[in-house]
Amino acid sequence: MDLNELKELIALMDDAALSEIELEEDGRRVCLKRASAAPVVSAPLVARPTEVPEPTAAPVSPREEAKSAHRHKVTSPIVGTFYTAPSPNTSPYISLGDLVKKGQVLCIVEAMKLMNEIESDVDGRIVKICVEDGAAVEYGETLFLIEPA
Amino acid sequence: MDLNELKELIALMDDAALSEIELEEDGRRVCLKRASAAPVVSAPLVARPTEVPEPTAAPVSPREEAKSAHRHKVTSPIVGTFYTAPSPNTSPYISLGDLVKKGQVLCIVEAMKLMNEIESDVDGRIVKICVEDGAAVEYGETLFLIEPA
Amino acid sequence: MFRKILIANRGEIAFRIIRACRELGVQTVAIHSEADADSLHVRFADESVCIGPADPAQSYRNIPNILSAAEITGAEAVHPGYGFLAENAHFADVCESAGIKFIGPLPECISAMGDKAKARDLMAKNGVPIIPGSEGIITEENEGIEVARKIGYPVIIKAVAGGGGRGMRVVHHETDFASAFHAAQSEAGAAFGNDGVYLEKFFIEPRHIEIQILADDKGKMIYFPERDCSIQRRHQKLVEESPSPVVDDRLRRELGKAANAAVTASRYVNAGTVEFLLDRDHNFYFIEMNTRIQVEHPISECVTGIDLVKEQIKIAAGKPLSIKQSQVKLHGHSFECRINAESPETFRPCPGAITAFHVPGGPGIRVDSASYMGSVITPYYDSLVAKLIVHDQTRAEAIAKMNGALSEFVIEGIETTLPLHKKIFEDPGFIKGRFSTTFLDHFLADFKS
Amino acid sequence: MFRKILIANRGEIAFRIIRACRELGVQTVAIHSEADADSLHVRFADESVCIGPADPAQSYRNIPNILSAAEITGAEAVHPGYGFLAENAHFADVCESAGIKFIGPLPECISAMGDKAKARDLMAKNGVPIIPGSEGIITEENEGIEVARKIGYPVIIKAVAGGGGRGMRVVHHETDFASAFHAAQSEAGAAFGNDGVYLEKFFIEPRHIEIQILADDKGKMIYFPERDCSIQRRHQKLVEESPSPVVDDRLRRELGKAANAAVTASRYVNAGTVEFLLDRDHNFYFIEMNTRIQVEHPISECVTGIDLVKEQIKIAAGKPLSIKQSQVKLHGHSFECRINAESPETFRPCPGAITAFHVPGGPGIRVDSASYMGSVITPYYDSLVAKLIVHDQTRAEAIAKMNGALSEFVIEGIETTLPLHKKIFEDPGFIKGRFSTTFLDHFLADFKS
Repeated sequence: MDLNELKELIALMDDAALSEIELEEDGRRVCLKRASAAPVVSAPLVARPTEVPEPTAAPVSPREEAKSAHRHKVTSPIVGTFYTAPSPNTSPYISLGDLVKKGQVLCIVEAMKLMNEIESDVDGRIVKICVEDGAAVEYGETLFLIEPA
Repeated sequence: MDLNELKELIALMDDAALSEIELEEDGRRVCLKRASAAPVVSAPLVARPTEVPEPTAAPVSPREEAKSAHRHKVTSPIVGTFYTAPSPNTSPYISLGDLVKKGQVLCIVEAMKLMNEIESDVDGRIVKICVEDGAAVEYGETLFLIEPA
Repeated sequence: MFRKILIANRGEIAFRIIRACRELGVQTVAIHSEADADSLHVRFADESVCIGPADPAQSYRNIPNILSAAEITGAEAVHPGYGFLAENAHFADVCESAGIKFIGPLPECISAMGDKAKARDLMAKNGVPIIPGSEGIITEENEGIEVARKIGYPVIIKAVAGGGGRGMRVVHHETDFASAFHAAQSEAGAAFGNDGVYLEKFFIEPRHIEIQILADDKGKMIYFPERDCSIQRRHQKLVEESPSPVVDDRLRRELGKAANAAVTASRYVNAGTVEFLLDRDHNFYFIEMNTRIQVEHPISECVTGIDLVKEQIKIAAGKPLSIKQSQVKLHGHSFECRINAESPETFRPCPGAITAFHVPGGPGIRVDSASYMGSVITPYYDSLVAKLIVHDQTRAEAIAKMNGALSEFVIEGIETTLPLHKKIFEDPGFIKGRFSTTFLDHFLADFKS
Repeated sequence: MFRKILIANRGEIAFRIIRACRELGVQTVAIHSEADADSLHVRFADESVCIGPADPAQSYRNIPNILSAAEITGAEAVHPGYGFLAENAHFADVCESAGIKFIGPLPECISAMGDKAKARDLMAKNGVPIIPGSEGIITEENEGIEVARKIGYPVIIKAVAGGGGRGMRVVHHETDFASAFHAAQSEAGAAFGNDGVYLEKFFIEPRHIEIQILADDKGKMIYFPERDCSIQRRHQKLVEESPSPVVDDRLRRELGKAANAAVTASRYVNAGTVEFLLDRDHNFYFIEMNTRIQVEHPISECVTGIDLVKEQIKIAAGKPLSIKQSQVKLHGHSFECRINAESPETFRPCPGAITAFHVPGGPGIRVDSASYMGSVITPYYDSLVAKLIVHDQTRAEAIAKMNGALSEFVIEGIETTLPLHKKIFEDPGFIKGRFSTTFLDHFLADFKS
C-alpha cells in the first residue's frame, strides 16, 4: 500500500466522518484511527466571554502575525507590582525599541516590599511593553515581547 | 478491496445508522468504525443495560430482516393483562401462522375487570405472538406481528 | 406501610415522591407517556408502565390506563403529585373503588373544596374569615351602595359570568358608585349576554399567604409556618418564601387557627394548603383550599425539617401523625425559585434539549429537578425545569445565598427564567420584603425596558 | 468585617469559602496554579491571581507569591482552607507580619499542636485523657513489665524511630512480654539503627471520634456534637457521620468538656477539631488537635444548622461568638461520603476528564464539589471529586437517603469510589453502627473478592 492509497483512505475517513478504518488483505494490514474529533464536554461550564487576542493598534497583516510568533516573551516569575524604573525619580530601565542584552535588567517586580529585578533572557529588541507601570502582575504574565537579534 | 467497495460499505453504514462494520472473507478483512455521531450527552444519564434488539429464535438472514420491516405491528391501545383466549377453558382466538382478516379479534386485554377485545387492523398472516398469555402489557406494546396479505 | 406505590405524575414531583418512597422502603411504579420514556422518574422507579401517547389527556389524565397500571403491577396506593389528576375527585373515587389507596383527602372533600362558592360558604359558617361581599347578584344600585357601605370602600363590582376584566369596576368612593355600577352592568350584558354583577371588597396590594397543614385520619392536625407566594404573574407563582417578611408570631398563630378551622370544617385528611389573602392592615381572608401537595412545599420542609411527602404517605397508610404542633418549629428562612423553560421577558414556553446543566451546591442549597444534560423539555407538559430552594438563618442571608446559587446555575440550550429570578433577588423592594401580588407586574414593566 | 479575603486553596474547599464570603458580603480573591485556570473557584471568585505552575510547592505552597497576591489585590485576610498551608505556622506568622489576618489560630498555637508529643503533654497537664503509656524510652524489660501492669494489657511496643510496623509488637499477656520486648528492640535496631522502644496501651477495634469546636478571641467557646470518622483506610477518611452511633448524651458532654479543656489549654481561637480514640468501653483518649477547617465539617453544619466557615470568618474579624452552647442542638443524623477519583479496589488515583456529571438532589442532600462536566481531575492535587452529604431525622433514614443519592450520582470518564461507598452503605455491620477503624480493612478484603 503506497502513500497515495493511504491518503485516499484518510480522505475517505474525513468524508465519511469515520473514527477508524482497518483493512487486511494479502497479508497486508492497515489501521487508521482518529480520536473523537471534538469531545463536546470540553466546553467550559459557563459561557465565558471568548478570549479574543489582545487587539493591537492596527490590524495585523498575516506577515506580521507570522513574525509575532517568533517574538520572545519575558514573563513574570513572581506575583507582584510591575515597575519600569528602579525608583519614581529615575528613568525607566528600557524603552520601546531598545536593543537589550541577555542578562540586562528590564524592570522590577515588587513583591512583599522586595524589589525583584527581571532580566532579559535573550538578546534582541523590545517590541512591546505589555504591562503598565505600577500594575499588578500574575505568575507567568507576559511583561515584554522581544524580537531576538 | 477497492475504494468503491469501501464507499458502498460506508453508505450502508449511514443507511443503517451503524457505528461499526467488520467483514472477513477469503482472507480479506475490513473494519470501519465511527465514533458515536450523537453528542456524548444524548446518551442516557446513567449507563443502562444496552437495549439489544429482541432476540428471535434463529439468527435472521439479511433477507428475512428486510422482510420484517414490512411486518405489521398490532400494539396494545390500553394497559392491562393480555389473554389469548376469551376464558381459561376456551381455545385461543388465533394461533401462530393463522390467516386473519381485518376486524377479527386476536386477543383480549383485561383492564379494570373489563375484557377489551383487540382486533386486527389488517388482513394477513400471524407471524409472531409477542406476549405470553397472562402477561401485563403497556400502552403501545407490540402484541402481534402480521405479514400483510 | 404500603409495599408498593404508583406515582400518577411525571417530572420533578414524581422524582420527589420516588425519593420519599425509597427512604420509606416502599417500592415505586412510574407511569409515563411515550414522550417521557427517558425521564428520570422512569429511570429511578423500581418499575414503569407506559400509559399513553404524549397528549396528557390520553396519558397522565387517562384514568383507566393508570388504574390498570396499578393493577398489573400490584400497587397498593397511588400518589397523584400536583396537577393532572391530583384534585380530581372522580379519580380519587375510582381508586378507592378499585381498592387502591388514593394518597390525599377523601373524594367528597376534594369535591367540596373544588367548588369555590361552596368552600367559601363552608368556611364562613365555620368562622374562617372570607372576603366580604354581596350575597349573590345585586340588581339595584341602592342595594349595592348599602352593601358597599357595610364592607367599606374600595369595592370591586364583578360580572357573575365574567372574566378578562370585562364587567369589572373598582370603586373608591360612594360618589362614583352609581355610574360604575351601571357601566359594569351594561358591559357585562354586552360581553356575556348576562348583566348580573356582584360586589366584593377590593384590596390594594394584597399578599398571597398560605398555610400548609397535615391532618391524619384520627382527627389530629398540625399547621406549618406560612408561605408568602405574592411574587406571581397571572396566578403563576415564581418565587415563594417562608416565613413571610410581614407575618409575626401572633398573626402566624391566628392564621394557623383559621387553617385548623378549615381542616375541621372540611374533615380534611392528608396534606393540604389553605390560601389566604392578606391586606395591608394584616387582616386575612380565605381564598381557597388546595387538596394536594404543592410545588412550593420544599420551603416548608426547609424551615421545619419535616418531610411532607413522607408524612403524606404515612398518613395514607393509616399511621397517626407523630408530630405535635409544639414540635413544628420555625428555623431560619427559605426561598424557592421556579426555574421555568420560558422566555424571561415574554414568558413564552421554550421547549428544547438541555445542552448544559450544572446545579449549584454547598450548604443550604436544595435542587428538585428531573432535568439533566441531554434531557428534553417537551412542549406537552409544564415548563418547570428545576426548583431552586435555599435555606439559611435569616432572610438577608437566604437572599445572599439565592443570589449566589442563581449565579452558579447553568442551563444551556433553552431559555429559562433564571435572568428574571436574578433581577428579582436584586430588587431593593423585594430585598426589603415590600411587595404584594402586584409586584411582578410593575417589575416586569421595568425588566423588559 | 473584612472587605476582601484571599483564599489560599483550590477545589471544593476554595469554592466553599467563596460561597461563605459571598453570603457575608465579602469580596474574594482566588489564587490558582497554571493547571487550575479553568477551575470553578477561579470562575466564581471576584478576582483571581495565577501564583505559579502546577507543582503545589511552587504555587499553592508558594508563600511569597501568595502574600504578593494578597498585597496586589488588597486582601485583608487569608483563608487557608485545609491542606497546603493550613497548618503551616510560618505562613500564619508571615501573614500577620504583613498585616494580613490569617483566618485560623495564632502561629504559636499551630506550632504547639503540630508537635504531637508536646501537644500530648499539654493535654495531660490540663486533664485531657491521653493514651496511657511509658514516659519516653524503655530500656529494661522489667521497667516495661511494670508500665504494662499499670496501664493494663494489651499493650503495644513501638520503636521511637519507627514506622511501617517494624519494631512494633502487640502483647496480650505478661508471659509474652519479655520475648516481644527483645524482638521489638532488635528489629528496631536493625531497621532504624536505633533500638529505642516505648510502650502504649493497645486498643482493639477503637473508633475515631472527633469534636469540632469554635472559639473566639474573647475566650468564649462552643463544641459540636461528635463526628465518627472510623471508616478510614490508612488514616484517609472515607465516610463520616454525626452523631456517632455509639455516643450518648452523657458521653457527648464528657467529650465536649475534654475538647473545651483542650481549647483552654492551647489558647485556641477559631475553628478546630480535637481528635479522640474511643475504646470499646467508651473511654476516650486525645490523639491530636487539627488547627483548621476539616473536610468533614459539613456533617456538623447539617446537624446543628451552624455555618462553620462563616463563623471562622466572623471570629477572625474579631466578632464575638454569637452562638451559646445551649443553642448548639443536635438535629437528626448526617453522613458524608468522600467521592474520590480513585479505583474503588486499588485506591490508585484516576485523574482524567469528567465526561458526565450529574449530582443527586432533593430534600436533605448537599453536594460540595468543584467538579463539572468537562472538568479535569489533574494528577497534581488530591483526588477528591465531590463530597456527598445527607441529613435526615434518624440514622436509618439518613442511610436510606445516602443509598438513594449514591445511586443517583453519575460521574463518567474517570473511576471513582462510588461503587465502594454503595457497598459500605449496604453492609449490615455498618448499618447497625458496628464498626471501628479496622472496619475498612476487613471490608476491602471482601469487596475485592
